Amino acid sequence: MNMKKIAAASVAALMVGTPVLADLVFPSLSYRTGPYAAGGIPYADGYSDYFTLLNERDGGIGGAAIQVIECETGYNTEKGVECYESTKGQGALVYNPLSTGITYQLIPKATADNIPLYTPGYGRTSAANGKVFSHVFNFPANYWNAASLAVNHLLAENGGDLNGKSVALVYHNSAYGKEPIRTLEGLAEKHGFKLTAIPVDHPGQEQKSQWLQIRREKPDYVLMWGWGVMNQVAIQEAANIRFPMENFVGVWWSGGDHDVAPAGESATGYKAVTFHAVGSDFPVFDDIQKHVVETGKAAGAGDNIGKAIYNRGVYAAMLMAEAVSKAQEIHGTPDITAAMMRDGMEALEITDARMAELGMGGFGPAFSVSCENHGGPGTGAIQQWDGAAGTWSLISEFGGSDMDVIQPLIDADSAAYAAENNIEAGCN
Amino acid sequence: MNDMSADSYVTEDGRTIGGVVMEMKNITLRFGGVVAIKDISFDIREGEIRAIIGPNGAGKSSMLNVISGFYKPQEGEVMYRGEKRPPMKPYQVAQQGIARTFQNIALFDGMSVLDNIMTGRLNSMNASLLSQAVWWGKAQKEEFENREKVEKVIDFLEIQAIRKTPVGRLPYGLKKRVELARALAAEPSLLLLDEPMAGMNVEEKEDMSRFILDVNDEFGTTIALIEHDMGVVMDLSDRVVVMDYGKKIGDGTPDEVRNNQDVIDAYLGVAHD
Amino acid sequence: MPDQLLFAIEVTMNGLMAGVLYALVALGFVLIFKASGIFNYAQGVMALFAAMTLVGIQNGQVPFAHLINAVFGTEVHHFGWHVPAILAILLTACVMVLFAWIVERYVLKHLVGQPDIILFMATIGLAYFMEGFGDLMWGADIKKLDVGLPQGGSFWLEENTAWLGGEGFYGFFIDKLDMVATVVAAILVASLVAFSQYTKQGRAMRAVADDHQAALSVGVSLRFIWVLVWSLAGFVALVAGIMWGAKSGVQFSLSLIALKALPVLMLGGFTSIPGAIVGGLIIGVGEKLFEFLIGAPFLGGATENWFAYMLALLFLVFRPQGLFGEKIIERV
Amino acid sequence: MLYREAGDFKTSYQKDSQTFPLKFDRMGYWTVMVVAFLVVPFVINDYWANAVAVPFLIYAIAALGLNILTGYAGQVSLGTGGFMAVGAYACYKLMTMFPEVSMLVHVVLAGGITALVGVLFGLPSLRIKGFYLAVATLAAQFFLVWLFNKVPWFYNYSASGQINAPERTVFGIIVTGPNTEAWAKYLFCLIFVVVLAWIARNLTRGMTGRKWMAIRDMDIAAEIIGVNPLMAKLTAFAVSSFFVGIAGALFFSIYLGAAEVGEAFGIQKSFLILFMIIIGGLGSIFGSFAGAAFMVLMPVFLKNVLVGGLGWPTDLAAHLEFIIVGGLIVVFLILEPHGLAQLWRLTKEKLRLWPFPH
Repeated sequence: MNMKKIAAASVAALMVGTPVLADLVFPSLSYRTGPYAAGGIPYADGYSDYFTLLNERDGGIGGAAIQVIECETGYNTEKGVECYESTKGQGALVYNPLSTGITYQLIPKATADNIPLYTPGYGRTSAANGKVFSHVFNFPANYWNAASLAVNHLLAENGGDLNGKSVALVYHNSAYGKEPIRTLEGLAEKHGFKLTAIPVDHPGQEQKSQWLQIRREKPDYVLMWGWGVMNQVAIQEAANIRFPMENFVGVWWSGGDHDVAPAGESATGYKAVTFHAVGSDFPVFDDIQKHVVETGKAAGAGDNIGKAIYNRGVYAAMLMAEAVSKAQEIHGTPDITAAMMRDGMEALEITDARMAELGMGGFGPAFSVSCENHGGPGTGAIQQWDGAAGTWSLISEFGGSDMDVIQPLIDADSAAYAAENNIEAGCN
Repeated sequence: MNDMSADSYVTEDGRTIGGVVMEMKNITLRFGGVVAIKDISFDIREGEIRAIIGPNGAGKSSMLNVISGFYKPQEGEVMYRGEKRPPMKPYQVAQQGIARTFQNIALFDGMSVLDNIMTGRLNSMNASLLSQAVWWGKAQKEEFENREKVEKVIDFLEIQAIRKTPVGRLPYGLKKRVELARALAAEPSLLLLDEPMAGMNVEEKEDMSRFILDVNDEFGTTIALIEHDMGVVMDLSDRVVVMDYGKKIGDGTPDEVRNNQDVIDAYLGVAHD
Repeated sequence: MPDQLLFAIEVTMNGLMAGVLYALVALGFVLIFKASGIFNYAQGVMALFAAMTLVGIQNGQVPFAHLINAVFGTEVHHFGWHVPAILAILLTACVMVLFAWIVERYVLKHLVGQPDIILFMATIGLAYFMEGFGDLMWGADIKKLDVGLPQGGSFWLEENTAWLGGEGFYGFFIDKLDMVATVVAAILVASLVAFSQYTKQGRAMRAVADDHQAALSVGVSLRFIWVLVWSLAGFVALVAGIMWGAKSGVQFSLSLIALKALPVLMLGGFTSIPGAIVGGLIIGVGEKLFEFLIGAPFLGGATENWFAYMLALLFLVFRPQGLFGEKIIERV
Repeated sequence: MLYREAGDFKTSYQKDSQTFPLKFDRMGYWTVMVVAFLVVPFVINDYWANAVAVPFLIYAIAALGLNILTGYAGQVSLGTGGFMAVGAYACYKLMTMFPEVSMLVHVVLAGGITALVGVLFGLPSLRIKGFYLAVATLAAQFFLVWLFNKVPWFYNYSASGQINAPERTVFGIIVTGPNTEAWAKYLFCLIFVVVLAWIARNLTRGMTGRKWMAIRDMDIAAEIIGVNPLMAKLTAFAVSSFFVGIAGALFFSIYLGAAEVGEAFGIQKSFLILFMIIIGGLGSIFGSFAGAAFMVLMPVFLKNVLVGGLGWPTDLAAHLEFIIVGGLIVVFLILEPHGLAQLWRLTKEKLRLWPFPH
């Protein structure tokens, strides 16, 4: 009955190209289609362009060529499974699944397959605890850092005192959106501000109720954990009710150029937390322009360079390339395996000098990874939008987050995961 | 009602007609402001063939629907086997042994002829869902026992050849016959036939008349039928109710009815005042 | 007046405005269902496609640029011109007519007389097709839609109503875009009604809606009517796409607005244009008031989606024929 | 004349009501069974299990469930995603509350719990019909998703609301969690599919199925001949939800291993499964399989051809996938409006006559 179909599919599966095993294989689980395509396209372009740059300019990493296998997920977990399964046999070194659902799904699976996961600024926050999550890395910062960074910014604006202030959190009513709530509750208690959580259902095309509520309750600040169309609509609605944009702070996934652009100049002043620099004023982008875009090897149309989310893709690729170097150094071979890659990631050390060498001086923080801490330093800065110029600019230094509040939450959540899955925590 | 057996008699052709099975008492049925049936009373006796006739729109089908429990009359009572029938859902009426056919064939088009007729047996099948799910024990036993009964009906109505055909593909005349089969499969004590011969040619009508008489004769089934063809009605039925504009204008043996002035007027189209 | 009451009024007014936007989407469904009994699953995708086409034409995007570049290794993206909004809207309307013609010619014509479920399924295929086709033609990234519609709250209204309440009341908030949408919807409905009442084609359309067979027997061309209603539905989709897209930009999620129209259809009935409008208003006000009074304070918010359906469901349990349907007399 | 029925006479009612009346079909069926149980488990790898076989089998169960409700009993439902969520969350709660109990029990119980919820949401079907009912079931869909997202008890108070399937076993064999072997996943799902398909077949060929179909084809006539509409519709909702609940439990625990209600069990899932049964064939068990195969395998197949085989950019391939799937649906409809199952039947009828066309 169904066997005919399966037989047909098997013919197709046989047509999948056999990989060149010597290559360093980086699967890119991208989403250039579906409800979140607007954010997925620049990220995938950045991730892929940086690796292309290394191939073109340096001949790969440590002499080994890089192969990026792109696989379209459409932000859909089931397609993510297919992508994972179809690429893992091709020598994949590390997965950057780029979706909360796929990340959660892959955490146990990739761990069992001995392949590391890299989820910078997304995924499961408590994976920062490397003692429980041996194969998951989310440096340099996670959602709970972001919540703390946003509150730190508010503290700085108010001379260190938020007592009696009110803060509203507008969030995507999903696992992703709910992430910061516990941290913010802890911070609210510590600093004496009042927190109101306002959920927005997917997709978030209609947010009149939520913004009327904000207009009624007049919080001093609004934080946002939005994604997809929810961002554009929220920023537009905030402008509509004349909420002061400088008091509106989004997480980094609500801080893309495409999120603010549709609202035009009325979005000017909107802020977002970021864990890397903005703009295209770095030598690395000149190199990408020269070696990748102009040679026609760019993943996209080449018009995303310098955009916030593109930069994030480049940054993630850079950190992974550095981890490869580290792994090559540790194991003394250019052709590393996924297991070696994990060691490289755990021993990763990023210095300011190295960043400058890469043409990315000041692009992100200097930090080092350890088994205890897969989450990096948790530092970040605040970026602000200028609608007239159409650019983001950093308005603060990269600062740290409140680990006194965050660390206990990480410990508790990872302990719960360890208990549920019989994982013995520890470093080997 | 009174003692039923007291009223029983034997017809010319030797069938025994018993006491009153069903009695309609002062039935009035309205749809909004429209009165479909107005204060009608009549009875149906055990073993007889009772016809309801009248021009289009006289309320005949509505009356059958009242008997089926599908329409709830605003006034009046339905007496069944001497007792007043409480308000009932149509499926409960069916469980009392009343089966019927419909004016505009109401077969289940997506099912085969066999399955359609098998639905007639559903009131006598009660295997649990679990038993049916595993097709074991009672469910299987019941299925085959009832299948045997259905095969008898199929033989009786001479539709063996189309057993597995989806009913949607059958010609009109055969559909009518399958519908009769479905009603017969229920082994009803009262069979309601709504225009069983509508749209048939003479040959088909003859066949159908023969089946109706045979059913009545062989199984002793009480039959109430609606029919337009006066000739057929007068030949088939023991007693006839005549309706016009929701009112009863005549009730009696075919001969009595034939000579009733009101009935003649109604059929000849004398203007109502 | 106490502020709480003023807020409730404000929520109600905004609910009405949101309801108009829902009704705009529902209208497209009603047009097609009424004339052909087809539940057009592709209506949401049509709105997306229309909005994409509008932006594409306006900005002089080269259709299928990505595909062309991938196949021929070229680097084409834009024609380099900019089409005025009105002209772009007209051109898009023409594209939607062309689309309607293609749908009739290559899909519906072959399915005449099939059961409703089959036609419904055809529109599923259509939705898939258009989703891929639209993205292939214009790209999947988000696009800013700017046809010069005003945005933002009405300051005039705010300033002139602020005195009604106390310290915490800023005056009523109403989005100017919503007001425009209301006016446009009113004009749209009025012209649709006028069209169906006073033109030959409109009367033919109504005839088909009333009785297929009878209309055919007096010489109405069913195929023409289908092209006509699909064109009209395409135009309604364009209007809905503009109104929704102006706020959020044009992107995939625009196709999901169809979900907002379903409870409206349940309430108003699939065949009634006034039903779509009134149903939209009831849903809009109902869900916003519920969120304001119960959802946000007691249930943690985000109740609008399910409440809209629950409201419609409760309503149907008590009135299965919908808002404007006749009471059904069942016959056998 | 390979495919023939001549000379295949039935001498008992038992034989006459069997599932595959033709000898050739019976042989085909047993061949498939032998291959599925005795060959595939030995050759299956992670890719085939996780990307092809397991999702296909699980969707086939969901499609069977919805087909019982919609195809057989005529009650259109768009709440399938919500009911799958009930199965998934019930399974998750059971797994974490009673870790020692066999997964087999958890999955079946999850189905049972879903059946109860299904009956509850089936009550409005007494008064609401057709497309109106379809939209009414959306109320269940949105409410259930909201509920599982809102109430922390359902996801054991985890920080983000994601649920994870811990490692559980059946007779000592690991069937959930990351260390599950491909064949174990596959066989576990296969057993459910075979048993449930057999149950579906039994119910639909017996009196319950006739009552469902009677309600579907003409509800008024069905009631007049003695079908209790309440019971018929509610049993359809219960059995259908039982199937769908099991599909949801397997979907979460065996297939994904982690799930978030809005993403995994959203409205898109309800539509997807409805498409499966319409495309496969309403009121057909084979159709449920064919539809699931089409909707699950076709995109994977196209992706492999377009990206893996032809080397197209992934986004172009994704767009083309939509165009091709949509186009195929329309073409199939024009060729054969009653779904893949009917197409299959007609092909068989042609084969029966071949090489003599008349």
